[in-house]
Amino acid sequence: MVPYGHVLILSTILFFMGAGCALARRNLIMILVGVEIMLNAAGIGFVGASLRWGELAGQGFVLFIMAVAASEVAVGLALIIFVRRHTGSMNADKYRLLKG
Amino acid sequence: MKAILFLLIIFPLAGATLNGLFGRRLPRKIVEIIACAALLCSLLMATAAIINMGGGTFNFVLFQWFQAGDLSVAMDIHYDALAAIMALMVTFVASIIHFYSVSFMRNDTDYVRYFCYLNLFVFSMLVIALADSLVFVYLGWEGVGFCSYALIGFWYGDPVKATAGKKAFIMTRMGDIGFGVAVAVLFAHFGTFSITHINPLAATLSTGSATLLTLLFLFAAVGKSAQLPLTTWLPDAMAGPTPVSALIHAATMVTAGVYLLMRLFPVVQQSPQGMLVIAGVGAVTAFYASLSALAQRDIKRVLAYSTISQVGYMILAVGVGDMVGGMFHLLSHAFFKALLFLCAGCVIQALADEHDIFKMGNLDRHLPGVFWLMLVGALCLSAFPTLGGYFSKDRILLSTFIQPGIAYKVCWALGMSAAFLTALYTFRMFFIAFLKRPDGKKASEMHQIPRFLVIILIPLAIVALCDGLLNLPFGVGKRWLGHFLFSVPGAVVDVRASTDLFLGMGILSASLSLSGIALAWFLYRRPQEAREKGWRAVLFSAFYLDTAYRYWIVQPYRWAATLLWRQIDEKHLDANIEGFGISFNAASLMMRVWSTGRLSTYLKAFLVGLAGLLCLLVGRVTLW
Amino acid sequence: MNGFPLLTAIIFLPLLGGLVLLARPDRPGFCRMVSLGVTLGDLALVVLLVFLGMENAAGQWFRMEDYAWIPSVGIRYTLAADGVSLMLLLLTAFLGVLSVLVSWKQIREKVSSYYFFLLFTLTGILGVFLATDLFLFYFFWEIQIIPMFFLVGIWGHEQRSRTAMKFILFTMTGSLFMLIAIIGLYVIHGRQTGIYTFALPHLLETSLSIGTEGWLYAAFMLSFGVKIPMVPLHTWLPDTHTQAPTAGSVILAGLLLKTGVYGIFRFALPLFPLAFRAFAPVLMVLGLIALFYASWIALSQVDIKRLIAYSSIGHMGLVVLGLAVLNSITLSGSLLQMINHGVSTSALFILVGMLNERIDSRQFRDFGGLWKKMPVFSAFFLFFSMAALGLPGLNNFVGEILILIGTYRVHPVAAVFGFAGLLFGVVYVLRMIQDTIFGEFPGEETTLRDLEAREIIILGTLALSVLFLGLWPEPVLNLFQEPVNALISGIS
Amino acid sequence: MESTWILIFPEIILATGGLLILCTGAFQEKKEGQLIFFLSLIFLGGAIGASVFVPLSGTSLNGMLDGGGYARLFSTLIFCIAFFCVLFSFNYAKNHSFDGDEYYAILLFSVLGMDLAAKAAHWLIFFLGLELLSISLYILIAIRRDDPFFGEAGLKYLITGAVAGAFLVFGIGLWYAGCGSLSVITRLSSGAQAADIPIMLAALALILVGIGFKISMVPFHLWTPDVYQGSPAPVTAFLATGSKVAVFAFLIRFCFHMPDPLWGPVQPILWVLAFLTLVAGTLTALSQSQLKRLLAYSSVAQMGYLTMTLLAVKMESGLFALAFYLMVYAAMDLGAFGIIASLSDEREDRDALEAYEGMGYTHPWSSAVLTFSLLSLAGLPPTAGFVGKVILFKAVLQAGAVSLAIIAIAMTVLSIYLYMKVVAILYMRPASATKPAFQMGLYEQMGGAFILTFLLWAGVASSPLLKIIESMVQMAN
Repeated sequence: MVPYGHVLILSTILFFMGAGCALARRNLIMILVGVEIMLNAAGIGFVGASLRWGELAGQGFVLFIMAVAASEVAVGLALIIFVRRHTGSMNADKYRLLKG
Repeated sequence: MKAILFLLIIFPLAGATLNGLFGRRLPRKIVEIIACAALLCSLLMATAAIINMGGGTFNFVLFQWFQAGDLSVAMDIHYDALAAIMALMVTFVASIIHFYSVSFMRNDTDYVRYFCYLNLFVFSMLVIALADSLVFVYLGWEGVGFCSYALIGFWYGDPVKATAGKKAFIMTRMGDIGFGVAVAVLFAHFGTFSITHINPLAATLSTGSATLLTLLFLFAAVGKSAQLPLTTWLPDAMAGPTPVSALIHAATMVTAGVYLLMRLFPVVQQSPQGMLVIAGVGAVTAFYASLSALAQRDIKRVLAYSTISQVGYMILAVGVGDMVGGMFHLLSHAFFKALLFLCAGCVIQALADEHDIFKMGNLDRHLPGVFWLMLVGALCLSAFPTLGGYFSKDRILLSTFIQPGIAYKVCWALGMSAAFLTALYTFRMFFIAFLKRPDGKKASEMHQIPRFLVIILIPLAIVALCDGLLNLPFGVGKRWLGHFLFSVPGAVVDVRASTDLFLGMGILSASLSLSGIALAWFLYRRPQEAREKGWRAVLFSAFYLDTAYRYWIVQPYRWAATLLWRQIDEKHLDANIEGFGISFNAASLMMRVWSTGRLSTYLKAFLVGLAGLLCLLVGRVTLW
Repeated sequence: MNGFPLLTAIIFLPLLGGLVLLARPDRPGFCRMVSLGVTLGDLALVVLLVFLGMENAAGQWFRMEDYAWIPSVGIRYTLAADGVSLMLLLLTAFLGVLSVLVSWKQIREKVSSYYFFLLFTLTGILGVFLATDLFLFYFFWEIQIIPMFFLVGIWGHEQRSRTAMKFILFTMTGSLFMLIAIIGLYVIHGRQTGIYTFALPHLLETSLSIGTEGWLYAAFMLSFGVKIPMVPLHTWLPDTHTQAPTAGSVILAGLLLKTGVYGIFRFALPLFPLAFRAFAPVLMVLGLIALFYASWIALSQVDIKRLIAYSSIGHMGLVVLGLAVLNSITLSGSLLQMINHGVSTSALFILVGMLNERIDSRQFRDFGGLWKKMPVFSAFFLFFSMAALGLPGLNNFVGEILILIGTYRVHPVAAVFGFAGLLFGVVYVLRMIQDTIFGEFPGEETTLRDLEAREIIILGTLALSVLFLGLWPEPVLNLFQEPVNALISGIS
Repeated sequence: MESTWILIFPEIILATGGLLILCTGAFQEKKEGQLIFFLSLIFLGGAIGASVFVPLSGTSLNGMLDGGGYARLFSTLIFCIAFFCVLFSFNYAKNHSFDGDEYYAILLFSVLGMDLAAKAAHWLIFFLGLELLSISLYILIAIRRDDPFFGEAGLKYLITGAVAGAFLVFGIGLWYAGCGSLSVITRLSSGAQAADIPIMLAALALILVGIGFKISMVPFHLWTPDVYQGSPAPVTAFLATGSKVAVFAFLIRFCFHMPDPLWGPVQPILWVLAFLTLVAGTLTALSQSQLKRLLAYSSVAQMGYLTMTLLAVKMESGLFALAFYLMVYAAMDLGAFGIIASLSDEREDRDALEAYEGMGYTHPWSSAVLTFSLLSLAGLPPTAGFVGKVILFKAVLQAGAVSLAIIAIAMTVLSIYLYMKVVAILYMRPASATKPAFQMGLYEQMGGAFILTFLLWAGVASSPLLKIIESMVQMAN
């Protein structure tokens, strides 16, 4: 079976890819996508860890992560639509009324 | 006796307080009566005290003033022969001047303030005369200083006069630094301020500290008595009303310095060097001032310089250890100089505030009474033989001469020439002001002055003429003063000098004064026009001493004050501190750069933060 | 020990009065009367306390009140009065009455809140003079600043809000570092003994390493030094005085400055004797510098209030000198001089305030020749100026002579400089007199009304106290004797 | 078994309350806020009562929740905060027409989330609570339909929050991988070897990013001013106080139970974070010209003080100081933002400092509350902030972080300038008639009065409160 270290490495790589996506992209949707990837990477980490310790808590945690991610995205998309109606832009950095 | 002395001091104070508090509501007459009565009463008390005690000493404590740790100061009286005479002189002259003032100030509306100050002055002067604790003396010392300040600047409307007062106060106060330090030294040595305790212990002083003390007290005296180098305030002090000049700046206050030195004579005695310095200061001042008096035009300034030089003689007397002579001269000088000033006052009022002797003339006919009185004063001042001034000055010079050492001989020479000059400038003033001159005053230009102004001077004149009897070297009442003062520590009744030296000295100084008068007659009999060129200018400005002070001390002081304020305090201290505060605002603006409002920045901050944390952890772990 | 809480009553009576005022903002007359009544009542209480103190003078402390306040942190509400605090209380209550009277006509808008802040400040100051629990002390120490901030900032002159900010920043900077020091001391003491307390008697037992003691001492002195103020921390004072309303200046010069000296005397000195001795020369030099520097600068001022402000910096320099020399004579001298300076300088500020009500200016160029127009005013002015320059028989003289003579014993040179410094004082005072009441009035020929009864009463009482302190300071000095001896025996 | 149900009684009340409000809203014909407003007040009151009276216990629900007194303090505090937020919301919500059921319901749900996060003894509960509060806050922030900033604040909070959340989750994952237990309060299990320490440290860093974002530690604070400024004042108040208290409560527990091999390396991190937060927060606030931004940065600075105190978390005095100061902080910020809410009109919040000139005379009472909140923030007596700061510095010095304490004091001086500037604007400027404002409504008056009293009472007579906290602290360990 796969040693735990590999799983960890995989999830880390995946996490930072997601983080890169979230941090580098300006498009709001893509940022959300990046966040999803990060969350899933965390999920993989949890699954691996729960295999390592031979208990189910971690896998349970993953289910909650999915649920939360879903609801977060729901609210997020709603908000994005709302703001887009006003400014007509998906570019995250266009929203600069508040600064200083 | 307690009661007498207490009343003696308290009467003038009471007068001052009464007038000060209620004077403005009282009618003029009452105010004047209060003022004069206060003086008369204390004159009464002074006489009573003398009759009661003679030359004996008497101490008592008025009340405990303050005390902290082992320092304790009381308001207490040390009455001895010296004090007795001083008190008597002060009250006598002061009461005459009070009466004089009543009619002199008849047209001044601010009489309440005037009499209030005058009474207050007499009170402080009596404190100096009688006080035992030096701190109490200091009270009187500063009190007279304040009163002279207030009275010199009495006509405050004129900034020149006000400034003169300020100058007098500051310069005398400069001397008081010496007084203060001296008091501190004495306390450090003896743990007490009382003269009665200090004088017996004076012998225990080391020469060094005795010299220090002597010089400090000398400095104090120099300030009060307008000796070199602090002479310059006295001529300006003539800005005050003439009676004030007579009382404060001729008869009493300026002699306070001398009196202080006499009071502490046992301490002074301990240091020969100190005494030499004292003598030197006295002699030089006497000479310097009489020179400066030669070229003055303002009648009062002439008298002022002569006062300086006469006080110089007294200081000299102390320096040569002849306290009796000094006191003798102090007394006679007090009388005749008061007389001279008061006469000058009459002249000035008669000529509508004219001070310049070259603008006078012809007064012998217009003011005959004043003429004769003035003549008496002038004769006394120029030490005309058989007059008090002659005997006192003669004695001082004699006891200077018999002192060993070349330095004293120099002092003596200076004193002698000063005596000659005195006669010269006195009669210069007298002749120029009073003798007939074509361009002199016409009778039409004269103003009427009340007769009382002249009459009140007569007793003074009599005393001035007769005060020689106080200490005649021979005949009736021989050395009366000396014997009276005998009980005072350090007093020498008789000058130890061989008879022929004695006679020679007498004849010499007599001839000097006579020749001075003669020269004056020769030079100034005829009408003069004022000349102020060359040496006269130098003398007129008293060797530019005042100017030098103004350029080298006053101006730099003012300039430095502004510099400190504008440059240091505001531009550097304040500005830097505030600048430091403001710099935070700049920092704040810099910090605001980070909150760009861009989401990307915020997200990147996460990554940066994470990286930072990880680095910290790695660092910490590798160390640990 | 805790009978009727007289001290507490003394402290909080003004505050209560102030709260009453807030209820009736619409009736200025009422507010004036109430605050006058309250301050008079407070004065009465203090006098009562003085008599009690006189009679049962058992040891240093006449009276103590001690309650648990925040036990979980070891904070107690401890008030104690000894001779020194007694005199300062008297001064505070006295000047409190006067500052109410002074503002009678000067303050016309927002009267109720004005008097509220005035009384609030008094409460703070009274507390400072009574607290012996360090936390409580610090509490009052900051309390007194805040109402002052409002007094200056709302009722001040042209640049009020800026100046108020400067004032609060300077004072706070100092005091916050003192706060850290206090807590540090508390923690150290707690570590050593296991008892966590702010009570002064306990903290006195703390044994400190010399380094720590130095730092703590420095923090304390920073706070007190700003308050006194010592050069070079003084730059806030002239501005604040210039901008503050008259009563503000009175409280500032008469009382706030004193809290600094009191703090040194009560806390910094006994807590850190070693550090104090070690840095005493520095303190001495600073005091002398202040004396010369401030007196010198004062000469060149064009604004009379600024001149007086600088003059009080100079006077406080002398007081600091007395503290630094640290023998029984100079200590009594310094304490007495505090009282003296409080009385005479407040009197001068009050006079200037009265002048300001008549001639709307503080500049010398608008003054002069006042003796012709306002003889009574000028007489008082001359009198208090003479007191300020230390004329014997008036109050300042006694303090100065005590300090300097006491100093000469230990440090002759310092004493000589001190005597010389007095001369600098004379110069600017005479200049002030000449430019104000002598000479000719520069403005057009207007008639200025002379002092009215209220003002004469104010100045008269001040004049009487000046004379009293000058001619018979004995009782006051007796009050100081016990605490001073206790302090000296405590630190040696 | 039923004892455990009793333990989560407050949570149950809140959950049912939220649902109930939604239903009432659904069945109400015309949106009429009064009833719903009162309902939410009642439920919050009930929650407060419950959390006061429910008996204390150790960790309950097999190690999910911390039923101990220390946790209970915070949840009670959170309920109170919510209560006042509702009070302050009423008029504001009416004026901006979001006084429907959704607002109050979501508010209750977010309170539930905060409460869970504060009590969580298990990472799962914490995660859920955190997400619950965040998601409801996303909505609350963007709830104004006439939002002058078009939901920008909400968007920013959402995106940053989501990313931070992701960091947190991954961190939790690593933590779990490291120590094999999702419980926060268990010591390092025997199963973990030293080899796992690096993993756990990495996890720690990630978790700190996630938590640091919520309590806006520097450098994760950049969102704070924008969101505070952009969101409706009552929500800002809620956000600034409730979420911070909740997350901080959890952070305290986390640090308190942190195993020593980790606590060692964590201290310098906390030191640096506290330093950065203090300095950056105070400095940046100095030059702000808008009150809400200014207060935002000041709250960052306040978090700095608290973070600094975390260094003493292993000591009773530390726990004590943290609890008390969090209460005081909540009161102060509630007061400030609440007053802003009560002074704001239909168009936009009263934000520019100029708009407050002379308010001391036109609106004496609101300015009084604001002033006292500011004085308390500056830590001046006789307010609660002063006592709070003293206790806090005491703890820090006991922990031996002298240098940090001195820096903090220096920053306090600056902050005094900051707050006094606002006070000066309130009282030392002529009243500017440009922006007429409402007088306070009844409910705001009640809230304001209570906060004012609390600030003063805790400033001079706080010993009863402190006694309670002390006892709770002793129970905590």
